[in-house]
Amino acid sequence: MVDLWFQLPPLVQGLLKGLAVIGVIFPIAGLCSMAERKVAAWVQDRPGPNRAIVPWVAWVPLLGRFLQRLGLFHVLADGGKMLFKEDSLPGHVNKFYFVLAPILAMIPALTTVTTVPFGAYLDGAGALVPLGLGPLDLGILAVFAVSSLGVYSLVLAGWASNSKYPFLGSVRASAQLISYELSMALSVLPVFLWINAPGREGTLSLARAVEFQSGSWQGGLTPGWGGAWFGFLMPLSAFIFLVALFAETNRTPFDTIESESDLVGSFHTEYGAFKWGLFFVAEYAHMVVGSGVFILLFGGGWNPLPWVPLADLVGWLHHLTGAAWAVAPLFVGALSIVIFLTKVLLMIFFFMMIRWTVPRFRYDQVMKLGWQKLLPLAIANLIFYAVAIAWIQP
Amino acid sequence: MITATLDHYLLLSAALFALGFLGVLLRRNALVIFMSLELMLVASTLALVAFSRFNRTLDGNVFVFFILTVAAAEVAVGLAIIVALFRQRHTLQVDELNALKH
Amino acid sequence: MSPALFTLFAALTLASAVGVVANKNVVNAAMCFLLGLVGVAGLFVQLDAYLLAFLLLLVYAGAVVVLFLFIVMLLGPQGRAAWRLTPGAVVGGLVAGALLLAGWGSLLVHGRLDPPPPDGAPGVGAALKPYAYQLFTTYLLPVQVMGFLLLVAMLGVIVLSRKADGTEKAP
Amino acid sequence: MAAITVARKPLTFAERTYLPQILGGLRTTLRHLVRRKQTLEYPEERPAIPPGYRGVPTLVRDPHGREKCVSCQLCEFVCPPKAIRITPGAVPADSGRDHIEKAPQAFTIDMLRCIYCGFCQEVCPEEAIFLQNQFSLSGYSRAELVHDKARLYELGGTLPDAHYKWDRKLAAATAPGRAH
Repeated sequence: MVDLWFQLPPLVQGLLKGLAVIGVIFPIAGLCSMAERKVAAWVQDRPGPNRAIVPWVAWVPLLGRFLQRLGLFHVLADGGKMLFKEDSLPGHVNKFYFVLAPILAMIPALTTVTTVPFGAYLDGAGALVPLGLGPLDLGILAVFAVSSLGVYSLVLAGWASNSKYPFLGSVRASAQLISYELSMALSVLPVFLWINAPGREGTLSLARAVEFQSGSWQGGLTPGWGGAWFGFLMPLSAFIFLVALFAETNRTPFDTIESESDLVGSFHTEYGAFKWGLFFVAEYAHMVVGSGVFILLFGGGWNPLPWVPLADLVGWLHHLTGAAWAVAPLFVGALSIVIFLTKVLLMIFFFMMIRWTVPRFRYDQVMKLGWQKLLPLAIANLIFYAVAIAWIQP
Repeated sequence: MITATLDHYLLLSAALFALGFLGVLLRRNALVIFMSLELMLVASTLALVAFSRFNRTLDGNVFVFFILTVAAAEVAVGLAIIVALFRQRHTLQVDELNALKH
Repeated sequence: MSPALFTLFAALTLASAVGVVANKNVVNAAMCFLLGLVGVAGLFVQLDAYLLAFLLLLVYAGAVVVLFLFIVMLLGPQGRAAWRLTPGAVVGGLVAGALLLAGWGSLLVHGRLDPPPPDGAPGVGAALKPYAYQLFTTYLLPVQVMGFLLLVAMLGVIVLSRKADGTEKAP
Repeated sequence: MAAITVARKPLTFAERTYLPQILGGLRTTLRHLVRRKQTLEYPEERPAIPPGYRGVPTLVRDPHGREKCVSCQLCEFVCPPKAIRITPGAVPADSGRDHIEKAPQAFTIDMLRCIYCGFCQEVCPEEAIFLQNQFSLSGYSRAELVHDKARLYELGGTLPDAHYKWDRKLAAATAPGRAH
């Protein structure tokens, strides 16, 4: 089967891989919306949605009932509803941009996936090879470049809606997203300073950041620390990145852009049906990708635990079972993807918990926090690590 | 189908520059004029990258870094000026900004 | 360097440049500018300048055009005549057009229209190290000047965006 | 009244970073995540109706299954939203209850107007109308939600009481040697 895969032409391979990744991202984004409702309910001592049933599936003795209580079929019901609702187009909007905006929301959200590695497999020599759609050497730069295009959907949606709340929301969006991008980029730099220590080929690749955290690092700076996650080495960087991520993905404490209490949902006030659904899915896709980047940079990527890299885990499995499948590329690849996705889902759970824990900042507080607190902190952090890395480098 | 050569890139860059220039000359809205200016800058970066690629040096590419930096600074200052101007005069039409004339 | 891709991106860039200059609506112009930037980024990729392509997207598409849109929304659209056809502008335009045509003509006549496309130069492309070496050796002074320029620009913007009486803080 | 200005305590550094507060908040929300749920799953689980609950107004019969309402129309008069309409009629002569002057020929309560205030129950001299514990009322048409007499008795049923006021009146009226 593996041989068959490698015999396919590269274009077909790329197409299949892309479809597979989109086929994973989309359901995850959909399920996240469900998880959001469930987590919200649980935090508020409610059971949450648990009624929708698909015939036959739900009649499976125990599992069906469990899935129903989990509210899984509500995803289908929601999706179906969004598809078949009347897709209204208000009369006072700029039609072209009004329709374009939700599409523009999806494009960067799905395109960033190509730049994020999401797993690794063992090649013949026993080395871990990262799995990803685009083996881009410019990893993090590409992520920032493409995801920075996401702001257009919000701005255009607000502008094209031609009414007050969306308009205010889009003004806020354009300012807030630019502001936090700065801190985000600055907080990431120490990581790449670290892995680009002298004697290495320069890289901005996310897979290389994971490689360091896998402990398979050769030469360069601090070889003995391999296996440590950057989240432990650079807690401040991780913290700044996390806060900026909340602001960039437009999540509570920083969801002033669509704050329903003062802006009635802001940029999607005038939207309904599937166009609204696209915004919704794009927001979750952004969250998935953003969490993925955070995990890759600061959370050890596809390594199960700090100081326990994937290669060790596979080695132990092989040692324990003695079976050949434990080192088969397919198994290791699947294992790494499962570990990575589990971490990403944990991150998303964290996003949701924060949503029900922290009240929303006022807009001026958001701007003040971004420019007067986070940005100087990020710069100080960068300088500190630049000096520290120059100091400890052999 | 043509093979893209240095000349093609230069022609394209010149055309872009000319379009930007046209915009600066002919438009009345300060924002559009500013965008046309940026278009001219981008045209010059395209020429630089093309030269750099076809001469197998890196200097052109490095220059583009500087152009990008200057452009970013220029946009920030320029837009701030436009906003300040709008606050004073409540217009963005450049031919209405003629206080020195009268 | 695929010719088809070059044609595609060149056409996209030119068409959207025309869009920037000819559009009455400022938002349309800004979106055309964005599209043109995507085209230029594509051309950069054709020229093996991957890093610059992404930097262009990051700086221009991610920040500059958003700033334009922000200002457009802040100040509100202006429904007046879009063109300024003063005699000076027309003459200037004609002269510039003539110069451009002359330049094109000389390129077409004297230019080597079909030199062999060289293969990728070492160090050009996604590799970061050559850029870094250039920036911090040959071009160290310009880098410092750029840093200073950015600082001055920042201060300038802060001063400019204060209201005259100094009550409002910088955004 | 003079306003008292209370100086707000300055925040400590830890408070200004928000972090301890966020962690404390997370502890609270995480605790709630695993707490027992407070919600009733309604159609299957019914809430316990407390005594004295004022649900849908209904007409009740006495323990012998006889109509209690004497069509005095007090409820109709007292009803704030004018939801009650009563058409009084005579009690049939051979029913054995013809000493009661009137009985409702028609009795409708428009549930689209009723505000569940309970004045009708309070004012009724015969204890014939009660707001009982039905709380879920729905229908497919407006006409369906105008309860007529049959529906009101169906909802109300029979309530225990031991007054038998009209039996005693009859007994008193027919008792030998007792005149009014």
